[in-house]
Amino acid sequence: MALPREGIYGLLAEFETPTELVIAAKAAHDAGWRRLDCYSPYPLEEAAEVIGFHRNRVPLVTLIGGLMGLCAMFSLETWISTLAYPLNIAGRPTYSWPAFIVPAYEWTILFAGLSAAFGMLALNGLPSLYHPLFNAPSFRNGATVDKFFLCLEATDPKFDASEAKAFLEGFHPNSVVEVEY
Amino acid sequence: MTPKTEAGTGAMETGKEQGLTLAEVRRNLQGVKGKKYWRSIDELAGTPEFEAAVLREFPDAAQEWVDPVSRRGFLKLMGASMAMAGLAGCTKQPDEPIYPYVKAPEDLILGKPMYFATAYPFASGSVPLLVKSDAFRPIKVDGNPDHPYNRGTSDPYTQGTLLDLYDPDRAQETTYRGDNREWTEFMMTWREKLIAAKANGGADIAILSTTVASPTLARQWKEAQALYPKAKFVQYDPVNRDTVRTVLGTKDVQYSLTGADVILSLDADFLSGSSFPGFHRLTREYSERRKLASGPEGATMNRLYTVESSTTTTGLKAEHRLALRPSEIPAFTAALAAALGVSAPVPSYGWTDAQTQYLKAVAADLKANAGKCVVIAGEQQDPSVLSLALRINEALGNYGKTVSFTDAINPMPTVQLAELKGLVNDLWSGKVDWLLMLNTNPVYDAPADLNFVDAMRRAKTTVHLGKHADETGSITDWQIPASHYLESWSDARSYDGVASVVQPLIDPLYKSHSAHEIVQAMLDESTKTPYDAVRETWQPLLAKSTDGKTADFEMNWRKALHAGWIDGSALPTAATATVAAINAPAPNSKDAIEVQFRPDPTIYDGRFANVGWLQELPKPVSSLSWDNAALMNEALMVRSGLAEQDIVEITVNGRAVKAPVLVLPGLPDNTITAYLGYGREAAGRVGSGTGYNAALIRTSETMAVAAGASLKKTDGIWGFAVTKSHYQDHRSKFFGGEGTGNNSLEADEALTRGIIREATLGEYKANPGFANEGETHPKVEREITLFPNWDYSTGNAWGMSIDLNSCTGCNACIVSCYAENNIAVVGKQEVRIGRNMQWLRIDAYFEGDLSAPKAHFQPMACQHCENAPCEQVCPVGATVHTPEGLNTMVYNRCVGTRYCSNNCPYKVRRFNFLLFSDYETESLKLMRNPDVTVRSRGVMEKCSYCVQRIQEAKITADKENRPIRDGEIVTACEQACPASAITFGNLNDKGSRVRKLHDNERSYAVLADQNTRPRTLYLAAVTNPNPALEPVVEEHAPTAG
Amino acid sequence: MATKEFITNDPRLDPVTGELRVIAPGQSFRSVTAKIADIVLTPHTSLGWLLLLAVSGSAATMLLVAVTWLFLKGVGIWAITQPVAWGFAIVNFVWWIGIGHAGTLISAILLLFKQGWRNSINRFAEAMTIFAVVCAGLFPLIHVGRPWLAYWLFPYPNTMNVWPQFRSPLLWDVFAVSTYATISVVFWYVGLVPDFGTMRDRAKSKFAQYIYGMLSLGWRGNVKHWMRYETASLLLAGLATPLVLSVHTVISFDFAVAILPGWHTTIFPPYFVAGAVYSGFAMVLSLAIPLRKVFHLEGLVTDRHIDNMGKVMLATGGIVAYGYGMEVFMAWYSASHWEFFMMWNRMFGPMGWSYWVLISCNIAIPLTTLWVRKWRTNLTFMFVMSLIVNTGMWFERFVIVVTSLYRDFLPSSWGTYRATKWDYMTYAGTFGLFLTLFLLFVRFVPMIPMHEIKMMLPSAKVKTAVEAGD
Amino acid sequence: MAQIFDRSSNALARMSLVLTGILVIALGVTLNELQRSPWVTRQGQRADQPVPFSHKHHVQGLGLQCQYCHTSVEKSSYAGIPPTKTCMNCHAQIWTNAALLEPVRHSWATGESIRWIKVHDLPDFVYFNHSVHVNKGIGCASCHGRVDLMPLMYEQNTLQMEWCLNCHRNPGKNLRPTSEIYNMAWKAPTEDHPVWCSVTDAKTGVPTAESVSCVTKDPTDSGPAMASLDMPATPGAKDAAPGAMVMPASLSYTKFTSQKALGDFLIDQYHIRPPRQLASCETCHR
Repeated sequence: MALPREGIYGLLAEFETPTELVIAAKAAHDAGWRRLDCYSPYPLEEAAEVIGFHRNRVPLVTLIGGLMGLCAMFSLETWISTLAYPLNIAGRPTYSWPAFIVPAYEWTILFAGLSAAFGMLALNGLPSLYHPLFNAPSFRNGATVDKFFLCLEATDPKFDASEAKAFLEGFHPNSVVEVEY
Repeated sequence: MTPKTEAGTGAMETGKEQGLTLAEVRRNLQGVKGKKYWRSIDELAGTPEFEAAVLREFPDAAQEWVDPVSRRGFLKLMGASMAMAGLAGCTKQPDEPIYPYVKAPEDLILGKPMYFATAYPFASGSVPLLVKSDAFRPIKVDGNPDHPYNRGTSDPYTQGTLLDLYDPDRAQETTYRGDNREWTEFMMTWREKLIAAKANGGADIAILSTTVASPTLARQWKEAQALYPKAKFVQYDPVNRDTVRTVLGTKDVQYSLTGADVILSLDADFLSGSSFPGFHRLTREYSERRKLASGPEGATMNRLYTVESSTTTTGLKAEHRLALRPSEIPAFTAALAAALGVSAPVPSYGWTDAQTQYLKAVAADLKANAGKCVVIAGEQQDPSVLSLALRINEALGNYGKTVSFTDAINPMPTVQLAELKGLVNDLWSGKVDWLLMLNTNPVYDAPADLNFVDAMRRAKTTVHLGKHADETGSITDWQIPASHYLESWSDARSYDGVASVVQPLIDPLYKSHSAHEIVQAMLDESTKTPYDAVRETWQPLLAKSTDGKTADFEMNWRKALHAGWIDGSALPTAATATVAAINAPAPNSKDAIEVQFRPDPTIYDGRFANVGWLQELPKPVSSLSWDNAALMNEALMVRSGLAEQDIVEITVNGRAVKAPVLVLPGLPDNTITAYLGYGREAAGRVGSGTGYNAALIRTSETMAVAAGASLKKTDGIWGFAVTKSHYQDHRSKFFGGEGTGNNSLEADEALTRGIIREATLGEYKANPGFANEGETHPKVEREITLFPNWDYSTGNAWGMSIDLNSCTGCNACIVSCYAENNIAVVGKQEVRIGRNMQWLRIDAYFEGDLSAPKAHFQPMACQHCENAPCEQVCPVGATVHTPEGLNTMVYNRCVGTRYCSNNCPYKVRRFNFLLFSDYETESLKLMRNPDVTVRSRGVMEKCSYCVQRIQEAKITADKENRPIRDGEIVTACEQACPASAITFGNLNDKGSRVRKLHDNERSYAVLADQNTRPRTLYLAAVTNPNPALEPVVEEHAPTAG
Repeated sequence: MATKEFITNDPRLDPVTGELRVIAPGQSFRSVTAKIADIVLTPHTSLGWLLLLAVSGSAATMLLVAVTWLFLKGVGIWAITQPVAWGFAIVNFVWWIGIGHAGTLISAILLLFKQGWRNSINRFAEAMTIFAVVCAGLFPLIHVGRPWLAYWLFPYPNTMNVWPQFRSPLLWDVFAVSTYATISVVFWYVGLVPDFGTMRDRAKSKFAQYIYGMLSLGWRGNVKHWMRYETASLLLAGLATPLVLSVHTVISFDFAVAILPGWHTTIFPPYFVAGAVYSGFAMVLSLAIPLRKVFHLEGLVTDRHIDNMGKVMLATGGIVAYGYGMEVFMAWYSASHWEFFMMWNRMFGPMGWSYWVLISCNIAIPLTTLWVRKWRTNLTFMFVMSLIVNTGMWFERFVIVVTSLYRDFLPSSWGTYRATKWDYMTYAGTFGLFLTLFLLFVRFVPMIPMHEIKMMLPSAKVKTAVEAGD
Repeated sequence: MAQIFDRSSNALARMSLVLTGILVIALGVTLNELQRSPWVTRQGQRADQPVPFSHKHHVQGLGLQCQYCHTSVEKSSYAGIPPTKTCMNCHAQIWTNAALLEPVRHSWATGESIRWIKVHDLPDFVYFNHSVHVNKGIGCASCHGRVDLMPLMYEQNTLQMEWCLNCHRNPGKNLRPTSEIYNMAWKAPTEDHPVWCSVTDAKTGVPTAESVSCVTKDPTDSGPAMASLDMPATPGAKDAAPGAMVMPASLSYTKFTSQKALGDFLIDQYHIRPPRQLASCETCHR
């Protein structure tokens, strides 16, 4: 096992059901814990809510991306057809905006889509192939399958190993383990 | 040219051959031995058995198997593709060498073409030419604009002779029994023979030649005859003018249509057959009377009646056409003659009412226009027709007005068939020891009953002088390559009797020689060159000036060369001539099937069989390319239990030939038209194995028509290459069209859609604007537009006008376009699936009952639409509009999506589906027009209005700071057209001819309702029917029996 | 009450709604995970899979051969000619793209409509989309005369100073299809990330752990991540919906923008899209039914899915039928000779047969039978039906492309069209390519989204009592 | 149990993402540069010619006129590569046995062409016409560079389409009086080196040069130096064509101190076609 760098990362409690997790998380948050995180095998909105995570910035990123795509393509088309090499195509005006709509439209979607996906990953700080939590065998076995975890992190000013352990055990988790760095 | 070539390197090449010296040309050509390409008859692509097998087993594979293109090497294609990729501009080109001259020729400016006057010697009269030469390589053959006879126009054959010159299959070495020999060796043996023969006056020497067109050759022979009184000189062509000889002896008849208000053609195809004497002038004069330049008021037109046994454009252009079986025509003529007061016996015959009515009307019309009419007789008819026709003309007082006579333009006028028979008898009787055959191919085309091959074998030594080691040349002892007329000196007379000097434009590509040299060898100055011989012939004439005093020969000679004809060489003309009175034979019984033999409209008697352009050229009326067929009307086909593409065995007086069946609308019943010139076995890579050889059933008795044929269906299918949608879709009625149910859907559609617009003279006068009125005649409406119209009002605005009234569908324009624009020949199998590359095509629509149709011919090329549908859909902008209104196709930008072709309503775009252009054959590279890119595989192409000529003119004009003059730019098609139906010019120039024509109320745009705004407009046709003759409506719907 | 009894005798039905169940009862988080993940993680590869791979692989090789020959010889080896300059290549292109559409529709539109039943089929529907687009995208590329210059269709700075021509629908295709491909892949992958996490954690072999670990980007199920993830998925779905509608619209422009009778018609966009979905769902069925049998997924891909897809086909088929009807009606009502002749020729012309094949396969057979739920839930019937509809939809494109071209404006240039062996080889080859990719997919990627299935299990709900709890 | 990935992998993963991005961009830039690079265009490369012919020596040193060798440049699309004869005109007398000239003598003796390597090699589908350019005021040097300073001939410009368009879209900036076409040292007019031009009578139908005459020395000074295109200037004295004398002294000259002004003037005088036409496809492609 890798030597601890800065002591422990946090305390990890494993629960059997989402309900238990949400109860514990809510209590922890009410008790003033701020540096804490919940882990579940599928989206668990309630958990996020109770630890005070309400809205994210993915939509904004997407919007910006989309607008960029729109402007980029439409101005490119206009520049090409009217300035770069204006040609008489079938007697149509050089600035044939109706025809330009389609590619611009497609690029709007392209850019928006890419920003949504990559924005989400970036905001989630992914990829992070290594994470202290993976040191906890229980986490490795259950987090993405059928178990629910609450982690009180050591960086929280309130953090004290023994207190925290006691606090968590108050919710009858399957287990509480220290997670090293 | 055909794409079938040996594998080689596939480097990109644009025909830019600047600075290539003749030495190099020869070097390039070395090792290309004609024989190498020969194939045994079995593996010929076209033989029925092979075709049948292919089609029966794997139809879709047919093209894979037979398509010449697909036989090419694998790597080469890669090479070519990569080369093209190289031209994409993103990879580097290989090093290109420059070979400058060592000593530059004085008069040569590389990049500037030179023009030389010469003439194409042809049996029915030579065609005066002005040939374009680039770096001393002839690259375009056109009529001589200054010559009074053809005024710069030409015809398919003449245009084709260019490719004939560069034909890679030409014989290249003198051979003796297959081994290469030197020409000098031959001359030695020949001289020896002559010396030996001196004693007996050359009794055992016989020369068989094609019709002699050269006065010089005639003179040479005359002198030789003096030395060898007993030697024989025989002329024979399978298509000859024996009728004229029989009727007029040593005279020729000349017609003038300028003053003819009424024209009656008796089986005379003078509008499409370039083989008809005087074709160029007759067509011009005919069309001049149909231009209606003066507008509707007091408009006058000539009127054409055609009585014919085949279906030709002359017949279909006629106001009133009567289809008679070949043997009925003499009798009809006799009846007509009688009606016009010519005393000649009339064979009794049961004419139908319609025929009698027709006869009456024609007779009346001719009488009414006595002296202002002309009766023209066909030369492939019974002599009586010509005899009677001339007598009718005399009776009508046309002599000296529309009909006149000259001495025969061929210097040695003879009845060829008789002479040939004589020669064959001599051969059988062993009289002939040496037989020399000059530019002729009797083994292939002599009448079958003479059995010429065996007769020929009786001669001890046989010599063949020919451009190809053809059927004859491949079995004679000596085969000597003959020089092309662009390679050697000679002379000839055109239809109007004026002589031209045939001057060469290039040194012989191979070790070839001309007939002059062989005959000259019989004389004392045995090695006198043709050049000197020709000069000698004209010495007397040119050495004295017009007023008879002596003049500087050299100066006059140069003048003659420069002008293209020899002043004062015209033959004396006479108003009358003694006409042999020949009586018309009685027609055959109506149920006797008659087979008539005609020169092929594209390859004549087979001498152009290896000219790819002409092979691929769709024949007028039938649109059939690459083959001939047993052409018959549908009734006969159905009665005989046949279907199109079936192979039928035609048996007539004991001889049989297998021929594929094709329906030709308008043929008389029980009549089969067989074109000569096909079924060649040793024509070369292109001509061999196309069609069937009609000469096999053509005997000396039945040169024109053989009666009493019987038809037997044999198994096998022959895939025809008919270049346009086949007109046999009878369901026009089903769709709600006109007629009896025997109409062509295509034609009915063409009329409904206003593609063809026509009126009679009366209707036109009553309503001059008919062409743009009515539901089916939509007109361009410029104000109807979603976006502002593009402004073309400044600078040049190119446009074209095509006069449907003048166009006779003779195809000259198409071949001219081939030569000018380096168009590829794709081969029969590709044509069959519709991939022919002609930029210009002539659409033929058959109106009314297909058994007695009326036809409309419409030259169709890129219309250069101002709102071009093709441009809008090209994703890479490879086809765009220029400020001057051209719809340009930028080949090197084209990626080949073919979307433009789909969106072109006129379907005038052509796509290189495979590598059609020939990049290997050296001789063909010399022929290409250096100003036009040779298109490679995967590229779209189309008519460019000859943009290279436009650019040339623009540069010249710009350098001289002047606007381009009207008529300064002449497109290739316009240049060739004998009827001057095509006019090109600047629409912004108020005074230009094209502008005037566009303003003419008869001008209309095809598919105007599509609002494509074509720059090419058509002048609606106006016909001048005889009110007395209501259109003959007969029910010919086929009935099985 | 009738339904009650019905429920008792029929376990497939949901006791509450009386609807067919989306997921059969008795599934737990772990069982679901095991069921799906183990198909992939099992070390032993079934013989059938290998055999299928061999077959499809060889078909794909045939495609390779055909395309190689094509590049060597030129598009002339196909039947295309004048006037029919577009043939199989474009027909197949449109057809394959159409196939793809159902995938996006299921994953995107049904997601927006919160259609739970989509969850078990959307993953392989999307996979199908991507592979179909791969096959489709191949054709525009190889059908051009000079494929080595195909990159000229993209706007990039070059020494020629020339650019693509943006008025051409073909260029619109370039952007539509490339965007469609990209977005589909991204959407698909984003959906896979959490499942890759699961795979990583369940994988035994170090190698598998490593690969799936990489692909999962270190996903650890943080609820905050999940929130952003959900938003992104919704946004992607929201974007994919207009995209999928636009793609076939743009493709229909290839024809609608041209002036050719039979192409130049405003009804194309809607009925192309409908047709696309129609054939797409047919294809999903052709894949889902065998898959569910082979991998015993009856619990996850239930009759409810088959039934619903049948309904969608019925609806879209109806729209398509309307489209055909309108074409005929307009041909008569417009009183335009062009339209009238085109329609007449399409029905009774030399190639009329193809029109009647299309009518029977797309309208006559399916739209009369799909009304019956009994048949809609009959696997064999639905499987056959899906094949019929796919055939019909292929012929629809054939009719549009070929029978409009071969007899257009000038009667003189009317022609005909006869496909060559190379046409058939290329078409058949794309099936090989498609199947090969699909087989690899089912072997190495969880074909059903586990986290979405889990969300639907009863145990996934957070008990409401909690809210009150202290 | 150890993690699948160790700590460093996070950094690695993110870095590799960034790297990929950078690589893609780098590749694009490289290709873009490559298509214009001398490796593709052969710009500035000295081909390995059979004879190391020095334009510098012959033009600058001996003052040979361009047309002496490139005879057809004014008449034809093709400027013309001199035949061996042209070389021998002088080299029959001088340097008669220089080793360098062996190929020339060999060619002369055997009648085989000297095999030069094309230095200015346009793609075959481009139809360039020398005559119209020199007749309309585009000097040799404008495209071929200072040939008189090139010991070995090389390609000064890329000859790529963008380069052609560069001028066809704005011809003014390269126009010069036709009398200065062959002047290698010609410089665009400036304040201190102005150009004076006069129009005799702008009539059409006469070659471009005839109506305009330009001088580089102030014509009010004695003996204005002029030349006009249609008179072949003799080697060395490019500004002293005999024709200059007969010009009426009473010409009203306009003074030009910038290429812009001169260009506009000449465009007008030489009737240069508008850019829309010059940049149209059919101008170069057929």
